[in-house]
Amino acid sequence: MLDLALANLLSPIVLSFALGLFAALVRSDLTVPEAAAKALSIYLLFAIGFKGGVSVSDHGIDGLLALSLLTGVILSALLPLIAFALIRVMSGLSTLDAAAVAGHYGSISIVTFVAATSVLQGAGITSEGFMVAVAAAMEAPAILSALWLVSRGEKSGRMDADLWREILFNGSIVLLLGSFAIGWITGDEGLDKISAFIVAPFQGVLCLFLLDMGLIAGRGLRSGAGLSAGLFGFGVLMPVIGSMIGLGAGVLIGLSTGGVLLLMVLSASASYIAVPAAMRVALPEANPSIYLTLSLGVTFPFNLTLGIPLYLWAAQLVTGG
Amino acid sequence: MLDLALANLLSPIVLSFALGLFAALVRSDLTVPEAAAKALSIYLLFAIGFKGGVSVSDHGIDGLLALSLLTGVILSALLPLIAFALIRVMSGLSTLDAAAVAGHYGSISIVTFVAATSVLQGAGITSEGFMVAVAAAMEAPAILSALWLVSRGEKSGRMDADLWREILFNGSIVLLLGSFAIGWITGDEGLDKISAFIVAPFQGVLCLFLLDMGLIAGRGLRSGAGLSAGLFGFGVLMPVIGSMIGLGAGVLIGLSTGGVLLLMVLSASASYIAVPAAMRVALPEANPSIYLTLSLGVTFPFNLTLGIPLYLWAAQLVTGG
Amino acid sequence: MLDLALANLLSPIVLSFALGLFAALVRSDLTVPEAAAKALSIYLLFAIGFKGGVSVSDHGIDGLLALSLLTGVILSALLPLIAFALIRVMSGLSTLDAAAVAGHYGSISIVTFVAATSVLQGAGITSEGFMVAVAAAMEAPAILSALWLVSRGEKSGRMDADLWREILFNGSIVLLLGSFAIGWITGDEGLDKISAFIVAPFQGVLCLFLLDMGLIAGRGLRSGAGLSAGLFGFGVLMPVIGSMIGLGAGVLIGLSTGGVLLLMVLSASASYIAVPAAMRVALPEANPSIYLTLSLGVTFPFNLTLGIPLYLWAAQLVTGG
Amino acid sequence: MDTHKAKRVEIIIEAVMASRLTNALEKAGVRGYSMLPVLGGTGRSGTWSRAGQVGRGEGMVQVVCLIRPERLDGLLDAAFSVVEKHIGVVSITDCEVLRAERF
Amino acid sequence: MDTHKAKRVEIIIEAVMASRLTNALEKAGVRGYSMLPVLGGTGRSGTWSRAGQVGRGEGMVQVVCLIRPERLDGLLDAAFSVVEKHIGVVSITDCEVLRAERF
Amino acid sequence: MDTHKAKRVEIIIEAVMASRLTNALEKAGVRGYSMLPVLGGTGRSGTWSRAGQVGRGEGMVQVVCLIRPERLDGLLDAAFSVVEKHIGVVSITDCEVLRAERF
Ligand SMILES: Nc1ncnc2c1ncn2[C@@H]1O[C@H](COP(=O)(O)O)[C@@H](O)[C@H]1O
Ligand SMILES: Nc1ncnc2c1ncn2[C@@H]1O[C@H](COP(=O)(O)O)[C@@H](O)[C@H]1O
Ligand SMILES: Nc1ncnc2c1ncn2[C@@H]1O[C@H](COP(=O)(O)O)[C@@H](O)[C@H]1O
Ligand code: NA
Ligand code: NA
Ligand code: NA
Repeated sequence: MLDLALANLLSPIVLSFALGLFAALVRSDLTVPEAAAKALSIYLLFAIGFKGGVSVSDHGIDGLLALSLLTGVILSALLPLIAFALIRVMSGLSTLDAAAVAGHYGSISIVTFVAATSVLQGAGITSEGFMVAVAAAMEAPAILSALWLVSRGEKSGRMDADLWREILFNGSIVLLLGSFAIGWITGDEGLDKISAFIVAPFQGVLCLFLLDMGLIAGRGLRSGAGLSAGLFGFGVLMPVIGSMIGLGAGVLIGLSTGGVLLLMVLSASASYIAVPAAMRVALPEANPSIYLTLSLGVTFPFNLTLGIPLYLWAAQLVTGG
Repeated sequence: MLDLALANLLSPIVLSFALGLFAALVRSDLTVPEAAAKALSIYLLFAIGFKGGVSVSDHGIDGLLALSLLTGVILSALLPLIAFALIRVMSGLSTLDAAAVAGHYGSISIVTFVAATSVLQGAGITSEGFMVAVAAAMEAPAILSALWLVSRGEKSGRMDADLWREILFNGSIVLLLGSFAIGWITGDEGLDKISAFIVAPFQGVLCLFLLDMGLIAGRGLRSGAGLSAGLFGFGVLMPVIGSMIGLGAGVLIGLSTGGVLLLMVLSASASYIAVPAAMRVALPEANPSIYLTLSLGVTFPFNLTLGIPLYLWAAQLVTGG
Repeated sequence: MLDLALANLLSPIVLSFALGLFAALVRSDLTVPEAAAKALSIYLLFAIGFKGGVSVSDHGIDGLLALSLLTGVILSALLPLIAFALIRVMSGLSTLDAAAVAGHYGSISIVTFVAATSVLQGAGITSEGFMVAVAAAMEAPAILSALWLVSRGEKSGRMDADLWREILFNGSIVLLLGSFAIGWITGDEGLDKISAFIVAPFQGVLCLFLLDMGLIAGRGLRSGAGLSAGLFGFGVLMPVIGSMIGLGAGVLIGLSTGGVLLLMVLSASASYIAVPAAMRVALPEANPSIYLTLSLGVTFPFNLTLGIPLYLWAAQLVTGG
Repeated sequence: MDTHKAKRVEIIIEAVMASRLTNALEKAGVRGYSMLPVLGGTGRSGTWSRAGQVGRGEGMVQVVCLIRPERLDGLLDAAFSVVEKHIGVVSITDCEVLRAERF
Repeated sequence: MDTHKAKRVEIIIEAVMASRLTNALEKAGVRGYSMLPVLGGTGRSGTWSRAGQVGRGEGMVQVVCLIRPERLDGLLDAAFSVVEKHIGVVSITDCEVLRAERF
Repeated sequence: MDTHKAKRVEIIIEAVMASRLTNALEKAGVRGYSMLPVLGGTGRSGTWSRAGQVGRGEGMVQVVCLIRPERLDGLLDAAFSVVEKHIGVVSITDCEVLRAERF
């Protein structure tokens, strides 16, 4: 476990994140241009989706895929309720702010997922290719839960047709599922054609993306209104709780060790792309600096550095894998 | 023929285009940043030009190069006249709009050319490396024909020195011919140094570029004033006619099967970069939504999906290759 | 020597620069988007830093590293004094403008450094991996010398805390040293993970970056107020002088032939990123078109084309390597 | 040169709300507008910057709209209905325009 | 703070025409201007966006020009000669500037 | 719609000086501003463009600041202290704003 944690901490990926964090904290003028950051994220989503699809085309599908998707949707919808209760206990946030934060923790962070797949790959552990579809399935339900938490006391709903469409056809969902489908359809033959692009340089691209994430997280930590100890604690405790729930669910439905880890990571991670945008539309009164700082400045680094090795250790312990 | 078409339809490239189209049609917020799209296009032009140059340096040149360039220039200049007549027959467009559209069909779409080279490569068919120079040579003459079609009735010309310079030193022409020259000069030795950049990941980069093309085409189709049936028919018929003329010309001058295909594709494809910009300068009264929708929303997808396999089938039939 | 120069002139890298220059001079609309140019530069800095760090982790460190860093700092601080005297002799620039120019020549151009490492690699000559840290160490001291040259006659200093921080934590310094550290820490194992990203495609990425540099340099030469013959002469003479001083220093401290070349190139090259920005803040009255045209339009192309082969020839002659 | 009185309305609004704003403007009969990027800013809700951002949760754009004076009220009502609960600022300036038939 | 009356001219024009416009301005004696990006917009000729675009056929920029009131007419004549046949809008606003010697 | 008189201050300043300007503004009590990109321009010190640029030595941004009229002088003093020795231009326009409580 310690070995694993250390190896993870000293990987180029995590160190690149640390470099970005450092640069932001000393207020270096280092920045990744917005267009480049978006291009990196498109690359990562396309690559991870495609590879997942190819892996499904290799191994075929069975009931487990549908079951996993269903589990993902349920986790995404339920985790916000637990998060909401926990925030209310640990901090003095208003219902509105607490619900907004809770929504982030039901949804997922795809780059945390990607980092976890890298760790699995490094450790030579396989996982179900369709987990990337589960990731996509877990993006949105949490948003609905968060809005439900807020609108319980309200007369008028906060959803309209536009928002539904925006949530369901969110760019990262479309790209992830779309490239998953392309990978599935084209299979190994398709992968052969583009693996020099989506497989070989993947880890290196991920480093640059994490450099950027470090820059953003550091900027948030620096300028963000300091979090209370309670909120900070929530940002570390909630992923651990989430991962344990993911562990239970993953074992229950019979995922492999790798699959269990990925479900744990999805449950443990907090969104920083889809959910913040949806919250700005639907809950504009909620304070964005709270959920952004928590998600990107606390939970993401925690998962990236300590969380993933911890979850892997637990997954191996429980599944015996 | 059917096999070929199906294999083409199910290639990662075409599916990526379809994904972009789908995302745009459901109004997903998925976008490739403008800077990233331009960077992808610079990459593709540089790579395709360079590889063409290296291939010429490998095989040496003969009279065929000059003949092909000449043929390209003539095709580019004449195709607009045919296109113009066809549009006037098939639709009620004004002289101005018809001429603007016609100019696009004399010129070429480099990404269609690239897609065709991929298909050739997949089928193990070689082609003349200098075809990329022919592509560059075919970009501009069509613009002059379009302006001539309009200015027949006018007193004052529509060309000025600035416009001449802009057309001849258009970025894509300069980059294509420049990298062609670099490839030619540096040859295999040069290619060795950079093939891990311009060869190995090429297909993957092309996927992302086509994703973007799909997004743009879909946006155009969605917002563009609906095309009349006549115009839509023109957008499908004209490439077929163009390709047949290209076929004749290619066979006449003695290109290989691959070269014939590429000349067909160049003749069949419609510009969406150089010509639209020139038309905005020289024919500002022409309605851009017509030529953009036709070129990018109708003819490009047609060539990409059905056209290229059809042309290849025809080229093989006629050349016996 | 002539062979070397010719091989260098006909490398894809130099030809890409020439292509950019040509495109700018004929006023083509070819441009690399700003975001893409910055992304390329981040890639190059990250890759070169990382590889330097890995090489140090391979060979271990000794006193030579510290000595080289010290030498670099001293060279960076002293070269501006020589440059200043030379400019005053060769041109009629004011103290202010002369000091601003001088600062650029003490500092370094990382892309010239990268081009030199490519030449070394092509010639199969190794060099000390830590030279990349020397490059970082040489970025800033020259700025202080330039400000000192100006403020000798002034009461109030031109430095404030903000400027100190900006200079020391300049993005390129942070990224270069940061990735150097990451490479050092993760060593060959880290390199294995990301070499398909930072090693294999490196030369190709460098081509596109140099295309962009050519575009910028050409634009500067075209629009910049024409340089006097004296200034132009300075832009060619100063790098030669700088390289000779670098040669002496490198031999003195006992660097390998490759290391000596790199120190020569660092001494010979002029900054076009860190120093111009610092000068705009601290010496706003100095005319930027002079130092930008000199650095990017004269000295950079000189070093890239003739300088590097010349320096390598001299380094081999003197070190017998 | 013939110029005509008009209003220049500049609305800085969250990027996620931009399409809702322009839809509302179009419904209110606004015929033309342009959208400009905003790199960053500071306000009561803190400081933000688009540098390196991937998500759309943070960030604003500026919608510029030239309009005939008599159509201003409709535009402002439409704009207000969208910005009301959201962060962002709206300014209206008197200006002259060329080619008044366009507005 | 000493301020001086000036005019702020903002011209939204097709990107392909931008260099022709600035050349015309320079010929008309305009000493300074800045160019800002425009992401997208809507007008009589439809809706456009630069997102993902590679070509230069579609897209506009905003040229901003601060100028002394007495030089305005020359500027507008120059601008009009370029925008005349093209899509785009021109607005002129009264403003105050610092450091009037610059204009 | 209820509107209130305000000033719209637009400062085009070198990108390297932008954070110094906004710091000065914040010290002078300015509560909100936005920063817009500038692609290029021409002035007494020549012509520049950000296209393809990597360094920060060349290039400007536009800081836009809506402010109550009575706070204008403080803002201008703060701005002037930063732009004084630097290139760049400052314009002030009378405008109306919605939601005056924000300024
Ligand atoms: N007075 C102002 N002038 C210009 N932009 C402003 C102003 N106030 C707010 N903004 C912009 O609107 C955003 C949100 O403002 P706020 O609602 O005050 O947090 C800020 O981050 C700025 O980008
Ligand atoms: N009233 C307006 N206010 C601001 N921008 C406009 C306006 N009208 C047109 N534009 C811009 O100019 C472009 C062309 O307009 P048009 O000539 O009406 O098609 C539009 O797409 C907008 O970007
Ligand atoms: N009159 C003006 N109107 C708009 N922008 C200007 C004006 N004068 C200068 N600028 C901008 O400020 C930069 C520096 O101007 P200058 O100090 O005159 O060299 C120019 O490159 C333009 O971007
Ligand atoms: Na989660
Ligand atoms: Na054609
Ligand atoms: Na130097």
